[in-house]
This record gives sequence, C-alpha cells and structure tokens, in this order.
Amino acid sequence: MKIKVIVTLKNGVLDPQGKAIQQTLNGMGFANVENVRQGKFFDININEKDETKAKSKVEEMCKKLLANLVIEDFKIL
Amino acid sequence: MKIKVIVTLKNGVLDPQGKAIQQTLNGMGFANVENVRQGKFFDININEKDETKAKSKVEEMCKKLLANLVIEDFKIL
Amino acid sequence: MKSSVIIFPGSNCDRDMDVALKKFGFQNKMVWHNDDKLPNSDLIVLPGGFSYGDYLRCGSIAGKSKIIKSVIEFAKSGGLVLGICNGFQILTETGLLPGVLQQNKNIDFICKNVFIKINNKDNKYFKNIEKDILELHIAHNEGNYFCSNDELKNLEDNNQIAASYCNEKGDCNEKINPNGAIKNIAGIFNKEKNILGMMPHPERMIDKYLSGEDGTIFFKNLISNLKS
Amino acid sequence: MKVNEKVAIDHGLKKDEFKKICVLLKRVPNITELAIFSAMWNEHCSYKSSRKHLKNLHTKGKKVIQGPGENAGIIDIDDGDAIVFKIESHNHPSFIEPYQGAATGVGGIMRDVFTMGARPIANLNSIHFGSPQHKKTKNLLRGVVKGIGGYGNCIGVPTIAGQTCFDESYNGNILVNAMTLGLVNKNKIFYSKAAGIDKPVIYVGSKTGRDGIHGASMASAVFDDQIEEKKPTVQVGDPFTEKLLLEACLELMADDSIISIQDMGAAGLTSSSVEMASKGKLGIELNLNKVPCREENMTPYEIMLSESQERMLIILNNGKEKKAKKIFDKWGLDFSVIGKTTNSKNIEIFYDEKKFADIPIDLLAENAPLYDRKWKKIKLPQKLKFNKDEFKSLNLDDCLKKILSNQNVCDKQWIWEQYDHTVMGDTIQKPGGDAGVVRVHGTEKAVAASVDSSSSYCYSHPLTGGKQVVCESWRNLISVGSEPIAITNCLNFGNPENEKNMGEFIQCVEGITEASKYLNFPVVSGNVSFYNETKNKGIKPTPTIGGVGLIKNYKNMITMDLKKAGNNVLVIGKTEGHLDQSIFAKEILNEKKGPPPEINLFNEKNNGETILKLIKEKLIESCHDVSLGGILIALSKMCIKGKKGIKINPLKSLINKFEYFFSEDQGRYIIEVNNDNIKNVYKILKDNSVHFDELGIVNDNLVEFDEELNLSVEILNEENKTWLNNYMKN
Ligand SMILES: Nc1ncnc2c1ncn2[C@@H]1O[C@H](COP(=O)(O)OP(=O)(O)O)[C@@H](O)[C@H]1O
Ligand SMILES: [Mg+2]
Repeated sequence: MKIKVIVTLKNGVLDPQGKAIQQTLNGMGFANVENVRQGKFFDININEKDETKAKSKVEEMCKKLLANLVIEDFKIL
Repeated sequence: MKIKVIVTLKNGVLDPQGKAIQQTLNGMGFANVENVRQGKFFDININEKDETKAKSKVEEMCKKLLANLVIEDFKIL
Repeated sequence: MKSSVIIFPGSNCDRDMDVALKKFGFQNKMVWHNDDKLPNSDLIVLPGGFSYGDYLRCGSIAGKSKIIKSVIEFAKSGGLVLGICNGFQILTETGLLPGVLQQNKNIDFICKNVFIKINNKDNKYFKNIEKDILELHIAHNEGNYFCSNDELKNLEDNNQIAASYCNEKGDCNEKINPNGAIKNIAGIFNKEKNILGMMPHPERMIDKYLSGEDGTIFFKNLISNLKS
Repeated sequence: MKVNEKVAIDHGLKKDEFKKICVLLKRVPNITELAIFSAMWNEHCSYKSSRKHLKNLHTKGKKVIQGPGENAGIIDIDDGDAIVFKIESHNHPSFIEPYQGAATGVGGIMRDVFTMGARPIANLNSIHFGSPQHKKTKNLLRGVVKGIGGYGNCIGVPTIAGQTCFDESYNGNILVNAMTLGLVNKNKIFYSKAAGIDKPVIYVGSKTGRDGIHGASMASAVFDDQIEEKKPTVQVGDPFTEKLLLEACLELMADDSIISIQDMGAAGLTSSSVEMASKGKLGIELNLNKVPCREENMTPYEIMLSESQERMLIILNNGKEKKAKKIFDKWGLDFSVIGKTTNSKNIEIFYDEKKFADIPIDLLAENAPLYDRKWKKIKLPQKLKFNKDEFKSLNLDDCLKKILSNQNVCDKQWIWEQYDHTVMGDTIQKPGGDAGVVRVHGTEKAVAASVDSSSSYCYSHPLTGGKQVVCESWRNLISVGSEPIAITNCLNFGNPENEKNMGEFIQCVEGITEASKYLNFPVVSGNVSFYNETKNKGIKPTPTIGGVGLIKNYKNMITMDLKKAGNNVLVIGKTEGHLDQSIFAKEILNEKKGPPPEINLFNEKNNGETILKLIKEKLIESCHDVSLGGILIALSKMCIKGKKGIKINPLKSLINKFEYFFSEDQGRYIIEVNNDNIKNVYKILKDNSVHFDELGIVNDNLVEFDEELNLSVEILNEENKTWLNNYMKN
C-alpha cells in the first residue's frame, strides 16, 4: 500500500528556499506570485493491507523521523 | 489564491534520499517499509482570483522553473 | 585526556578532528556509529561532514544511529560533548540542544573565514580563553540557527548562547551575519554547559599555513581546562 | 528484435561500421551484441577520430609512473608518494541538467582516481558558459556550481582552484570539465589489467537502474513507445554512496585481495569488463542475473548499457570474496560475484541461463574503427595595425575599471565560496590565486594544481593557442613556487567530421605537444570531447590543461598578494605590446581579429626557471603571472589581494602606454622584492639573461601612475568583485 505524506514548515518559520523561488519567479515575469513555501513530499510503499494500520504506522514515522516537529508539520494524504 | 504543487522524480530516476530514508526506517523497526520516494511540495500564493488562470500560470512555472522535466514530473493539486 | 570522535557514514571532518585533537595532546579514539559502547572518554566529538549525505534533514538520520544512545547517556550524566557543524546539526536533531539549523538564508553553501564572539566563559570550553573574538572557518549549507521565541528567551536567560557571528571588532549585526542565524548565533550550550554545538570549524585553523590559527587557541584552552 | 542496418544506425553506428562488425563476427550480431559494439565503438570509448593524433602527445618523463591509457595518470613526487590525476568533461549532461550533470561529472572523475588506490585530495573545475546575456546562462551557471559543490563538498574533498569563462560560442553547449588529484603510495597502485583465469569478477557499489542508457541514439525501433517514460538519459549522482564506496575500496585495497579494479563510467558494465579483459588478454564471463538491479525486469541490453553511477568492477584473488564482502557490507554497499575471467578471449554474457552475447574481446577493443579524418590547416591571421591616435581619447582609469569588471577577468569568489576548499585541513592556497596548493598530509611537501584554457587564442590560431595553454599552466604553477611536473588535458572540440573543427583539434594537439616537450611537462592523462555543437554551430576549440607541480617544502610557497609598502615591483619578461586578441582589443577597441600573442618557448622556460630559482633562494615576497588583461590587470589583482597600492614608475619602454599596460605578451611575471634582496635579484636576472622592467614601489593604498591613474585599492576591489555578484543576484 502506498501512503503519501506532505511535510511543511510551520507558520512563522523562515523558508529561505521558498523566498528565493518567489523572487526568481517574480524576476521571470510572474509578478503576481506573492509567496512560495517549499515542503517535502514522501511516497511510502508499505507492506500492509489495512489502510488505517498503514496510516498509523506512517504517522509514527513522521513523528520519529520524517518531520522535525520543532519547525515542521506533517499531513498524511 | 493558493495553489499546491507536488514535484516528484520520474519513475526509474535514482532517488538517493528516498533510499537512505527507507533504510533508516527499516533500521528503526519499520521493517515493512519497502520503498520511499521523496519529492518536493510547493504552496504558491498567487494574486489571481480565477482558479483556472491561476493553475495555468502555475503550470507554466512548473515547466520553466519548479520542475526539470528531464527527470521530474509535477502535479498541481 | 581521552577523547572520542564518532564516525558516521558520510562524516568527512573526522580525520581533521582526530589530527587536531592529537596535536594538542588528546589521546583520541575513532568510534564507528554502529558500535554500541563508547570508550572511556573525557570528551566526545561529533565531527563535521555530511552524515548520511545530509539526506532528509542534516543530522536527522545520524540522530537515529546505534551509538547515539550512548552519547545521549554520556551527555546526560554530565560528560562533555562537542558537535561541530554537522555534529551541531545532529545534536539539535537528537534534542540534546534546542532549535534547528536551517538552510542558509542566501540558499548557497558558504565556505569562508568568519569572526565569532565568545559570550560565556563560565564553562569547560571557554574558561580562561585568551581572546574574546576568534577568527574561525565555516563551511556549511545549513547553518541558519532557528528556535522559537520562548526557546530563545530560555537560551538568553540561561546564558546558553556560546558564540555569535561578529566583525573583527566584535560587533554583532545583521550585516555580518553569514547565514541568517537568529541573533547571529554561531553556537549554543545546553543548560548545564557540558554540551556545545557550533557551526565554525576550529580543527581547520590549527597552524599558520592554513586559513588561520585561532583553532589552536580553542583546543589548547580546552585541554588545559580539562586537565585542571 | 532483429538486427539490421537501420537498427545499427539508430545505435549511432555508421553503415560501414555495421558491415565491418558482421564481417569480423562472421555473422549478424544480436541486439545485445550490437549494443555492446555500439558502446565500445563510439567516439567516447574508442577515440576513433582522435587516437591517431593523440599518439603524438609527449607522454614520457622521469617523473611519469603512468601515462595515458589507464584510469588516470600517475607522477612520482618522491619518498614513495605519487599523485594520480586526470580531468574529464561532462558537457552534454550538464547542459541538459546542470546540477546532476556537473555533480556526476565530479563523481566520475573522483572514481577514476580512487580506482587506482589513491585517496582524492583536491578537486578543480574548468567551466565555460555562453554570453551572460543569453537567457540560459545564469541558470546553467547556478546549477553547475551547485552541482560541483553539492558533490565535492559532500564527499569531503576540497575544491582548490578552477577557471570560469563566458563566451557566446558556448551558448548552446556549455563545458564542464572536472579534475581530481589523489595521493597514493607508489607500491600500492591498482590497475585495470585483469590477470589469471577463473578469478571472481565482483560488482560493488550502487544498484543498476535504467540511467543514461544511450541517450541520443536510443532507437524507437528497438523499444515500444512507452520506453521514453522509463528511460531518463540523465544520471542522478549520489555523493553519499560515493563516499562510502571510496572508503570501502580503500579499506579493501589495504591488503592484496584485488587483482584489478575499474570504475564503471561511460558505457558502464560493458566498457569496464571489456577493458579489464582486453588489457589482460583474457576472456570474461558475466551472469547478469547476479547484477544488483534497482528496477524490475531489466533486460541484458539495459544492464550492459546502464550508466548508473557509483559502481565498480573488481577482479579478486580466489578466496578473498568473504573478506571483501564483509567490508562492503560494513559500508552498506551492494556486493555480488557476477562472473569470472576465462581463457576464451571472448566476452560471454548469460541471463536466465541463456547466452546473450559472445564476442571476441579484440573486436571490441583493438579492432575498433580508427579514422584519419580530413582536416583543414588554419593560417596565422594577419597582425592588426592599431591606430594609436584613437588611443588618445582613452583614459587609463576607465580602461582599467572596465577590464577589471569584465566577465572573464572579474573575481570568481561567488563561485568558489560555494565550494568547500578547506576540508581535509591541508589547503594552504585556496582558490583565487594562481594555483591551488594542498599539503601532502603529514609531510613537508605540497602539491600545486591549476586548470587553464584560452579559447579565443585557440580559435584565432590553434597551433599557437595549444602552446599557450600549456605555458599558462606552467606559469601558474611556477608562480606559487612549485616545480611543474606534468599535465592532463581535456580536449573540447566541435564536430570532427567537419574539416575545420578537425583542423583545430589536430593543430591544438600539435601545439600542446610542442610546448610540453620543450618544457619537459608531459601529458599523463586526458579526455576528448567532440561534437560540442548545436545546430551545426560548434564551440571555439577549447583544450583545457590541468597542470600539477610539487613544492618540496610548503613553507616556501609563494602567494600573489603584495606584502609590504616600500618593496620593489618588477616585471619579468619582455613586453612587446601585442594587443591582438587581448581583452583590451575586444572590450575597449571592439576588435576581435588578429593573431594571438606569440609563444617563445626559450624565453618561457628561461623566465620560469629563473623565477623558480628566485623563489627557492627566498628572494621574492610575492609573484603573479601576467595573463588575460596584461600588466595592469595582474598588478591590480596583486594590490587587491594584498590590500596595498603601488606607485608605478614613468615608462622607459618605447611602446605606447596602452600597449605596455594591456598587451598580452607571453612568458611574463610580476614579482615583489624587498630592498635587502633587490641587488641579488638583479644579479640573478642578469646572469640568466632575463629581461625585466622596474615597474614601481609598493605603497599603502593607491595605485598611481603620473597624473593619469590615481585609484584606491578599495575602488579596484569593488570593480573586480561586483560584476559576478550583481549578475547572480538579479
Ligand atoms: N570555477 C572555479 N572554481 C574554483 N575556483 C575558480 C573558478 N573560477 C575561478 N576560480 C579562481 O579564481 C582564480 C582567478 O581566476 P582567473 O581570473 O582565471 O585568474 P588568472 O588569470 O590570474 O589565472 C583562479 O585561479 C581560481 O582559483
Ligand atoms: Mg595566473
């Protein structure tokens, strides 16, 4: 079973990469881009048929490794 | 308007990060994780009320900057 | 004095640190990340480099390695743990130090000399150090220290900010901040001051033919503090 | 899939070549065999257009342990130490995907070096981009620099020097040349030559995927339509795995388990296995079911052609498998026995117990095509006659500022600050000087290295250009106080099937050969990159020379920054006033014609050796060679680096002052000498019949010349630093 996760920076945490991308987009003529935030996306293939179980495992992975909860939030899709 | 985009490596393109993460998860006791692929997530705030227009702008951004279509695919959520 | 340098897959300043420690009188041992026991040591060093390729987040995967449990135990019992660059990142990822190291503000890797001001000399690392301002070298992509306002207040209240980026004269301001770190933070302690994480590399500055010599001051002072 | 002429052509083979294959093989090859032929017979592996001419290179010398023909060249630096080095191009991939292209270029060259048992100790790079105004240039530059840094920094090898050039001829074809130096014990060098029958053939490193399988010639006839999706032609680098592979290989090399070892570079498993067998005059048998694969259902065809990175092929002594496996397990790398050496003299490929290929090795290697391509001689252009009256409207200030901020002269700090240049703790001269210098760890010795090219000179007259690059490399090494030992070369050219391009190639090689022979500066390794062209427009001929020199005691190293007010500054070598092809002619006079400056090899050698003597006798304080931009530019850089000024003496030379300050005559250096040593220096210069001019006296801050020049060093620094920073900011 494949589970997808998105990890994003918490509100208020500086995102240098996002900022640089926004500026580049503006410079390329996309003037109305006001803000860009970059996050991570994970596609996890887990050998588990039960969706609830799989998702709860992935939640554990997020808390233990995939996200740094000091600055990041995660969302299982 | 906020548009969300996911950029992922094409099938078959090596994903060194994903591989390292998978091995670590296995080592941490998540034995049934068979594969992990890591991608990028973008949250783009664009000053444009019309959703179709906004999405088509974002599509252009993906092609020109956010994704390198030689090795990556993108998906506008 | 006995020191141990931990080698993670992808560490690349482990040898440099070994050379520096030995040069200034430590009996140093190299410890493999997969070992489960630490040798008897007065100082544990987590060296710089790219443990696990800096994949996922710098230091995150090394933070899960086998040896880390013993390092945490050692630190909690008051042992001296020094993390340089990637070592600092590992210390924050394991929670031994608060905050995180984010990507540099200009999104570029930076390799150059900087000045840092020592803020707190009431600890084993900097007690009696002969200079308040050291010229050291940085080489990192993620050295932008960040923490919440509450944490920052804690750091300040407990005098945990070890060193801040400054100019030659010791002024700390945004202009000379190389990577965007909050309050120009270059290094921090834990509350008890036995754990130090810092981005600059003293081990690259240990003789006059290199880019500077202030690393010599750091190591000489450290070993003399440990001996006394 | 049936093989016929069309399929062969789709694989990049020529009609005649396909015929030759059928004749040699006495049958039509199957598809896997065809793939193997096409990989081995393409330009990259077979050097079919260049082989004839590369034979003429000067490759011998007292210090040469290994010349061209192995993974890298090796030179002796005494006391049992040797330096392994080579340069490689990764031009096409870097244009398609600048980050990954450049990164894998760095990874590839490092493998070439550690495959020989050497620990990499320094990286260099030479990068050429199109015009700064071209819409792709900025992103390509950013991506390439990030890629080079991304890989080298992660591995932990310092990038100590390089070279960056912008010219519109690279608009559609950038150049990314990466060079690595490694240190090895003379008695512990590993080669790729297989030896012995029934020895296990081992695959180690990353798994094999469908990376980079024959990018350009990927035939639609061979595969169905969906294949495009599955076949990225760009490889992704994994520097983390490479670091593990490096440590694991060096650990295994500590004893005598290995008979021979070869990295899997271009054409992957095919070229590595064929080369090892060919050098040992043996056969080799591979069972592809044993190859660790990353993707499902890979065919023998794909496995043989894959260019996945971070892989090595090793031939072990019998009985050493267990021990070797243990080391690779420790480092978390794949390890698999995939075959053995045989006495068949054929390469035999098995998969699912069926034979997929059976080809005599010599057909792939020695019998590969060899072409004597047609070429056109390029004549020396007429020397221009400049109208000196025009110079009257110019002023020195403006010219100096304009040239200092020229894209090819300006400071490249923005680039090299993104490279870790101090890791390993032995970098004693960082980028920005004439050559990078690293100490040989734990000894008094140091090694200097520099990369150079000059496409405008080579374009104008390839023969002179070829000589010039070798001389420039030699000068850069001398300028830091090292004794030049040997070079590696990366020959970047257009289409060899075009007579003019082929002429450029042949004459550049001739020039390189002449200079390297005269200077006793042999070529020990190198690489040829042809077909650097888009839409029939080729790049300017760009041979890149990587030079390596030895400093016996690193305490005697010299830098270019001016040291002390009151010291004397001299120009060594004669200034004739050659402006044709100079930056001054191009930037200020807008004149692009004329011949490059002449090379006088006698003076070159005499001047260089005399400078080295002065350095060895500790008579000079700083030294810098005069290159692009001429005397005033070289001098300004010395001022900027030393945060000092200079009062320039009235000119004694008869030529016009613009000619004096901006001409690009060769074989010149600027040196700084203190008053105590000046008499001695004069004597040595006179004894050696070396021409010199007394240029001026170092002062605290101002660069002054009569009434005409009065600039603070801060202003010069600004002019020199701003261009690249601003360019990359916007
Ligand atoms: N791509 C690069 N990588 C590393 N260093 C570079 C690069 N480009 C330029 N440099 C540094 O800048 C120095 C000055 O370059 P250049 O302008 O070619 O000087 P010079 O003409 O005096 O040889 C080089 O010697 C090199 O150390
Ligand atoms: Mg030079």
